[in-house]
Amino acid sequence: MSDTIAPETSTPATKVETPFRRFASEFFESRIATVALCLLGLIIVLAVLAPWITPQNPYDLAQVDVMDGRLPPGSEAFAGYTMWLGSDGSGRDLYSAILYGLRISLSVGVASGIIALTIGMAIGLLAAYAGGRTENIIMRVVDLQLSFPAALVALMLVAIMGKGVDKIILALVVAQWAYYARTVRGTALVERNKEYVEAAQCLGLSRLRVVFRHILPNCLAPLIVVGTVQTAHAISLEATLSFLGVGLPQTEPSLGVLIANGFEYMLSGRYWISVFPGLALLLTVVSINLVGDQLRDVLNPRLKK
Amino acid sequence: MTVFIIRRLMQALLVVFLMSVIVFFGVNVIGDPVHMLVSPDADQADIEATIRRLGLDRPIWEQYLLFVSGAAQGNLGNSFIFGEPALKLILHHMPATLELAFSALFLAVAVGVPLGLYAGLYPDSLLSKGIMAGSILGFSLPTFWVGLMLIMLFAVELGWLPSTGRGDTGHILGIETSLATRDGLSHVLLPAMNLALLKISLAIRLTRAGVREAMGQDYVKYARAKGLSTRRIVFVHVLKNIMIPVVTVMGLEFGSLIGFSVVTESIFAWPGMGKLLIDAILQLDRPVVVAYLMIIVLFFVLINLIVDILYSILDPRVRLRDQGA
Amino acid sequence: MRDVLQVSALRTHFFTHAGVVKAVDGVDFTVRKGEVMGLVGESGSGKSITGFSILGLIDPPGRIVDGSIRFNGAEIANAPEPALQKLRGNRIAMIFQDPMMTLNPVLRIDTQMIEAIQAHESVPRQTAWERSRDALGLVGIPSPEERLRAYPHQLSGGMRQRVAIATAFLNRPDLIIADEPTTALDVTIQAQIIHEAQKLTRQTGTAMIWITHDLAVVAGLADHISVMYAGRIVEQGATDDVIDRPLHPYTVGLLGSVPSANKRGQRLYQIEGMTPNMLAMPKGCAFAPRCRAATPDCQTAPPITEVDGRRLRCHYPQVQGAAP
Amino acid sequence: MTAPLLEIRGVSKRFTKRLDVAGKIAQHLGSKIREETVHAVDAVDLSIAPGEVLGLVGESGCGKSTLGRVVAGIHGASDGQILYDGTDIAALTGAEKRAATLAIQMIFQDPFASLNPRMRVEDIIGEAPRVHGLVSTSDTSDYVEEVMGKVGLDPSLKRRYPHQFSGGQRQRIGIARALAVKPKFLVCDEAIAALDVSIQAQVINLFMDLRQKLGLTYLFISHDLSVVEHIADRVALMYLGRIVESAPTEELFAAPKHPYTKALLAEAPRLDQRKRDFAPIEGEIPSPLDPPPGCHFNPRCPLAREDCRARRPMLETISPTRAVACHHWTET
Amino acid sequence: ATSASAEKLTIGLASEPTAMDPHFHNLGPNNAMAFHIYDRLVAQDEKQNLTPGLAVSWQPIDDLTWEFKLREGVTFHDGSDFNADDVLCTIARAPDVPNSPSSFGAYLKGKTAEKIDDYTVHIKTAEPYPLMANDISTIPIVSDSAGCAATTEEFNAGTAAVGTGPFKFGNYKPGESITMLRNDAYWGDAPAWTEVEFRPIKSGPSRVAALLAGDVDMIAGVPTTDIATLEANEDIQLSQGVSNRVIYLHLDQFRENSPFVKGNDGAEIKNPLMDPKVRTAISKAINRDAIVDRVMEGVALPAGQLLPDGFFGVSENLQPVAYDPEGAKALLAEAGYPDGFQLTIHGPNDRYINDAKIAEAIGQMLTRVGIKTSVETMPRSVYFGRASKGSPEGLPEFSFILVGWGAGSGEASSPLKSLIHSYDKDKGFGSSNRGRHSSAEIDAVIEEALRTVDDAKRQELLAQATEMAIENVAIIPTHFQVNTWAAKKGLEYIPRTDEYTFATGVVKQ
Ligand SMILES: Nc1ncnc2c1ncn2[C@@H]1O[C@H](COP(=O)(O)OP(=O)(O)OP(=O)(O)O)[C@@H](O)[C@H]1O
Ligand SMILES: Nc1ncnc2c1ncn2[C@@H]1O[C@H](COP(=O)(O)OP(=O)(O)OP(=O)(O)O)[C@@H](O)[C@H]1O
Ligand SMILES: [Mg+2]
Ligand SMILES: [Mg+2]
Repeated sequence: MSDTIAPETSTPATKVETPFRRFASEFFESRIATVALCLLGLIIVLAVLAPWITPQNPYDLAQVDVMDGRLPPGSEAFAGYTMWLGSDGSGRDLYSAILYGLRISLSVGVASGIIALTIGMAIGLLAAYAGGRTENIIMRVVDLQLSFPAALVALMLVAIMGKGVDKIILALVVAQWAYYARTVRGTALVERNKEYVEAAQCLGLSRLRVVFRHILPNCLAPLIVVGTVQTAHAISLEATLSFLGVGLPQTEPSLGVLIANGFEYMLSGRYWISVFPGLALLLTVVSINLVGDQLRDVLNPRLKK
Repeated sequence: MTVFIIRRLMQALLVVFLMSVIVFFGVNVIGDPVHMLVSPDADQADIEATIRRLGLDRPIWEQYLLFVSGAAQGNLGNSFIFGEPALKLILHHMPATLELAFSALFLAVAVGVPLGLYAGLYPDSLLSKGIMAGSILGFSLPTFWVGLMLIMLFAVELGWLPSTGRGDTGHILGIETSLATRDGLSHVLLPAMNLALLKISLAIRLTRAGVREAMGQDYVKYARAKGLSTRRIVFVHVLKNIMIPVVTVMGLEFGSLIGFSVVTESIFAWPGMGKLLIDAILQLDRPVVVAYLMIIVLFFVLINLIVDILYSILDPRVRLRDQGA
Repeated sequence: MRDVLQVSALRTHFFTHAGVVKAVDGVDFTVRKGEVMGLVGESGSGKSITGFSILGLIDPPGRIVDGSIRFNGAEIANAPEPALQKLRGNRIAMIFQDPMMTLNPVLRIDTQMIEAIQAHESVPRQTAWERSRDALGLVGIPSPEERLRAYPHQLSGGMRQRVAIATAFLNRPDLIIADEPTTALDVTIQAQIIHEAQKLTRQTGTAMIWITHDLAVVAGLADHISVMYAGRIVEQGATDDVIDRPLHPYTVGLLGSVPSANKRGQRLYQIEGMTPNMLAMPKGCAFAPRCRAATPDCQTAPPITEVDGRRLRCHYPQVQGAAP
Repeated sequence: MTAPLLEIRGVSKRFTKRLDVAGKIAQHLGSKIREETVHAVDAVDLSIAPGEVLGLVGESGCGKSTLGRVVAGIHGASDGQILYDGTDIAALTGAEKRAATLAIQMIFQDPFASLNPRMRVEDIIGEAPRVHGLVSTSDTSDYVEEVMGKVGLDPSLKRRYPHQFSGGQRQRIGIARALAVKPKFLVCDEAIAALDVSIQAQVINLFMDLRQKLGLTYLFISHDLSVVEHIADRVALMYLGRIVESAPTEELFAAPKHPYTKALLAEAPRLDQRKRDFAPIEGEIPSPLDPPPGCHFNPRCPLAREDCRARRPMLETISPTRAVACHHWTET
Repeated sequence: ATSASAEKLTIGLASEPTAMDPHFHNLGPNNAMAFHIYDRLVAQDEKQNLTPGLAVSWQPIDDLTWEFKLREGVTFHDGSDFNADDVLCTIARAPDVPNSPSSFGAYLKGKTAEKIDDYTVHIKTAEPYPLMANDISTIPIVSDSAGCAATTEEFNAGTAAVGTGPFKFGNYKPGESITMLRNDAYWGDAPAWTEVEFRPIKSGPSRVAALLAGDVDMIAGVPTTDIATLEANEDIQLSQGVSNRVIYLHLDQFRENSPFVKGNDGAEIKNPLMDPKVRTAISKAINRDAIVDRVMEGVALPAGQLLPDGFFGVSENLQPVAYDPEGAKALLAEAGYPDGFQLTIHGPNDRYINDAKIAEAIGQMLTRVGIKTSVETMPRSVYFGRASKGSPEGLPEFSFILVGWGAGSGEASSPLKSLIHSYDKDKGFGSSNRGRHSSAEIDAVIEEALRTVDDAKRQELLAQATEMAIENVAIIPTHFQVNTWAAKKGLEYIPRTDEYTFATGVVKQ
């Protein structure tokens, strides 16, 4: 037979082009996104390394001294180190506080993002997979949730549950899972009707296998995009809640709490107390958003040639 | 269409019910309003009298049943703090919030759509890149921070606009609004701008994405092949298509404008529902919180309905009864 | 008869990140008044780009880099946009492949037809509307008044394509470029569309370029056929000549691979390999890697040769009738 | 005649869009809303002998794909039975059921959508045989290479992803995927429609080779008469969910009986017809939501009379090999 | 955007009144607002000294009866005359306004009023009661004809808001503004302003910005953070005055095992706060000057007792406890805690000036002497309920809390009675004694003071009780709040110890 059907000629591949490689090379086509990714990486590294690269543990009250309060950038603390970014009203070294705050903000954003993504994905897949009445009910709930602004939902929840990192994560999860559910369900519906799913059915593969091995991987792209954007959202939302006084506790400040604390100093000329944490928040959120934007462009099949 | 309205109404009922349960019991968990309310001089007997007066001595489920039976007659209870019917309080504060939200929405569309249109038509120009960078900033800057900056700049430094408050009101179509007077308008501008910032970014991105997609569509090429001018193509063929997502998304975002007005209202001392809500939450004024959420739910249902109808008007392909939602 | 369109040495290239895509790379043909020219080729061979080049509708990163397009004697390649705008839809009309995508979904049919008239003539709306209605009548649409009020999605694919044809004929153009107008349609509907188009060209004497990948369609419709491969026309001639006595090995192969030209149940003639990557075109004759008759000579680009009114780009024209 | 390998008995497939609670309430309130039912396949009988190629032809939306999917087990039938090797597939369970499922495979139209973009070719082809234990995990790789060889794909490309292949190659991957579970019966749904003319020929040849080599039986769905004419032994014509005529290929093309068949044959463009005048039949295929009463073809039929509007013509056997569903097929 | 008329005054308030009904919700902002429209029989000057209001004189005529002589010739805003009937109906209305979340009942309990003639009223109690005039000074008098039978809503609408005060009701837009017009027929000194508008601007920076932008003429509650800059601003005039509010710490003194006190290993330990040595150590560990200087930006006074100097009943012998970390450590060691223990300080974050920051600073200071302190602050909505009865048994939940107390009556019996006296539900004593300090001797002195009508004697008793309480470290006072008002150039506010903002207190320079 092979004499009648000549194998298709092929250009010998120097390296196998995996979807990941292809994706990476497309991603790095944009210079600004590359810079944003590097910046984000740097921010994450700084946050992770915070305990080792800061002069002060701002959560240890023994290391914080009100006598150091409100010092401008470059002042020397009682303990002897220099506060390059100044200190806040309670005597926290802002450089240390920002890095520790980043840890909290990022972990709040990422944790809520991951949990919401997991829950939303499971629910969205279930809806798309089950169809019929189950899908209907699930999607009604999702609609409901979406018709309520996330800020309001989170605000109510935190007000009810009280302060704390765990509570705020829970509130953000409740406020956000529906976005993921809708996204997954939307793409899963599209994927479900694609012929490769029918082919899998035809081949007698189990439904679970079809959903998890075939449909799910194809839903990940939009999920990741929504995930990055929502993570950035979560970080700003946490800041906003803290500003409204229902966010995280004063003594273990996230970036949002730092900004909110510094807010009252805005008119007094002590700009550094909220401007530096504000810049840190801005850089973080902007870089996440830029990365998310590029992900969207790269992962969105509609923009592909 | 009928089905559609029925569906929405059923949805509303369900949400209102669920919301009332969650909030009613939730607020109860937060804390005890009595200790916030009584004057510090009050002795134990006074405190107990207050508890009885507010009906808080009954079991919570009984309070809920009382609330439900009251609600069925349009009485959502009296505010603990203000002593007036919660519903009345909210309705009283609603126009201020609505005018703020509408102004913000208007700004978002009036500023965002043209910018997005430009950025979509000339994606490679420097200005477009600037617009897109600005829109990222708009997404990322915390509202409260921007709010104070606006006050600092426009009210304190430049002295062009008033810093806080609502200003004089006038009447448009019998509704009292500050949009009717010059003074009122000058007051509304800063907070509206603050509130609109995020939505402007959203409008820019939606519009740009829409334009970019539409410009690649066959129907645009076909319109060019018919010899139409670029103006007509952009302003009739493209704009009409991108208005579909813009109007629907912006319509739905109206809800979040109202939700987010909490922040703006507290910074600009804007006498709206958002401020009322946050105060009510902070002071455990349960009837107001519950009533606020009821009203908001109804509002959202209404907005959704309007958006859906608008959608079906803008997009002839959509007929309401076909829709799943 | 008068030449409506003369295209010579047309080159349209796309300057992409990955490299230059020579989508159209030296195309010559002539269309005379009242004549139908079939432009045949496989997907990606540059048919549509040729059509768009004539209308000046090539978007960046593409542009016409060389060659001339003379329409009614005037040069229009790279003509200024206002001049082209006057021609488009007026003297040269175009019909697109997918009727589902070409009509703007949010505008009513009447809007889309009337604007096509008013873009070129200042006539009152009413007159334009009447002309649109009459045009719809001409392409066999029942109750045209009603259809004018409809939105595109309310019409079937066949109906939409008729609307497109009616729109194309609105301004009595000299030339219509029909880019695979029936590919997306069913056999019976395809027949209807071809019928309407054929009828109208005959009535009006409009010249037409009918782009298709289906030789059988143009066999029954066109006066002349140009076969395109990888951005070039490889063979050109009167329909009967090209189909009955193909000279270029590619044309021969194409015809051989059409089932209806073969005996039932027999293996079809098969052109091995696939169409070349436009970014990495083989040197010389683009078809050489797939051609059974290819020799090292084919490393050089074959010149255009003219044999009895037929034009050909091949070093080794096939002997008439014989299968390669 | 040999016993059919596959028999379709009175198979119908309806798609119903149900009303939700709100819809029902509205209906009670007097709204004109109602459940919508598409009769995609309407009481179809067909049988296919082992080794036979049955061509199924019809216009867009007439239900070809739906029938193909029912046969391939992707959709359940609303009514009727599919008998494989004489037994009703629906009645089977366990290993027998699986065997029957694997024996019938489908080749899809869209070479892009029918391959999972996130799987390597070796997984696409090898997954099912491995999961079903047709080959051991360690042998899968060799097996995949073997199957790839069968369909003319270079086995060294097995670690690639679908997007790295051309349309023709992808279609071969799809065919290899089906062949990997050693099917007896292939449903080819417009399997070549999306391909270029020159590639079409390659794939048609591949189908014919496979048939010879593996003794496969095909249900070959296409809207392209010339392809069906070339490859099929027998042709069934479908119109709006119903079979209107079936006959051995030569007989059908030589002497079509049903007015619809005649129209189709007349209108199909052919290479040997030059400068012809196209004279089409009027009208378009009606919406399956709201099919015309009686004979579905009656609004477009030149022979239509009163009875065509009143009664559905049943598929009647007019010769040992032919059947037609028309009240007036005798009048030409 | 100041108004055209210089006679109009716009004031930015930090907190908003919740009603125009003077008897609805006994709450600072409400009272402040009410006193513009309504007069009291007895007024308080800016130092909370009692001065004649609608009563020209008051005195006890026997152990159980006080006689009030009313001012004649006073008319209400609606033109009706003021007389004893108005007083009687007010006293009947004030404790019992429907839906009122906190009534004036506490001030009127056990008092019966009697009309002697149109301008004489007797108020009787069952026991001798020296604070009669203080209590009566909290009650705004409404009109018999217009106000007594009216609902809160009618007051809010303005129809019932009829008083004898210096201003007439103008307009009430909740959340937005309250406008008042000058009462030209006022019996006392006519106010300088023809019109006053109050605007609630809760956010501190926004309030300051409004002043800087010229949208308001004066603001109350200047955030401490902005005082320095405003001081440097030539266009702004600041006024500061110490208030009657003491910020203090309550320590759990009634539980063997206090929930938020732990050993260094996190295990339960016997409550060290019961030990006066430990309490003294804590007091010594607190650097009051640092709090005043760093946290309060200098705008507060270190506190050594319950009210600042100059108030009735304060002790002249008490000074703020000096900062002495070494002494604190020594005391802790002496008490058996050489390595300290673990403690959580709880406090509100939206109630007092810089409350959360103070809690944090105290946490830092205690940690430095070995008491490893964690800080937990929360909105007052959550805080006060838990602090009062948040434990499972309905007792105060926390072990160590930061609270404040403003003496509404302007003298020392107020904090002594509520904070120091043993918790006694039946007698209504110790209602805010969340540490449940209990000492029979102090109780006896306080109760005696409350029965003593003779001012000199009473003052002595109150001072004595205060000294005993401080000696016992019943509570640990940290500082007295100092309130700051800021006005545009040319205006000045006369600061008040009761923290109220009165338009009548704004004077042109
Ligand atoms: N915007 C573009 N950028 C880069 N390459 C392009 C662009 N547009 C078209 N091409 C390339 O030009 C070549 C010719 O395209 P064209 O659309 O003319 O093909 P066609 O013959 O019409 O094919 P089909 O039958 O699929 O319509 C293709 O290889 C295509 O990849
Ligand atoms: N899952 C489904 N739900 C509802 N209706 C369906 C579904 N699948 C098919 N239909 C309807 O059934 C009818 C027949 O569809 P089918 O896909 O079988 O047609 P076809 O002959 O294959 O057409 P084509 O040539 O366009 O592929 C169509 O009207 C279609 O709209
Ligand atoms: Mg094309
Ligand atoms: Mg199909």
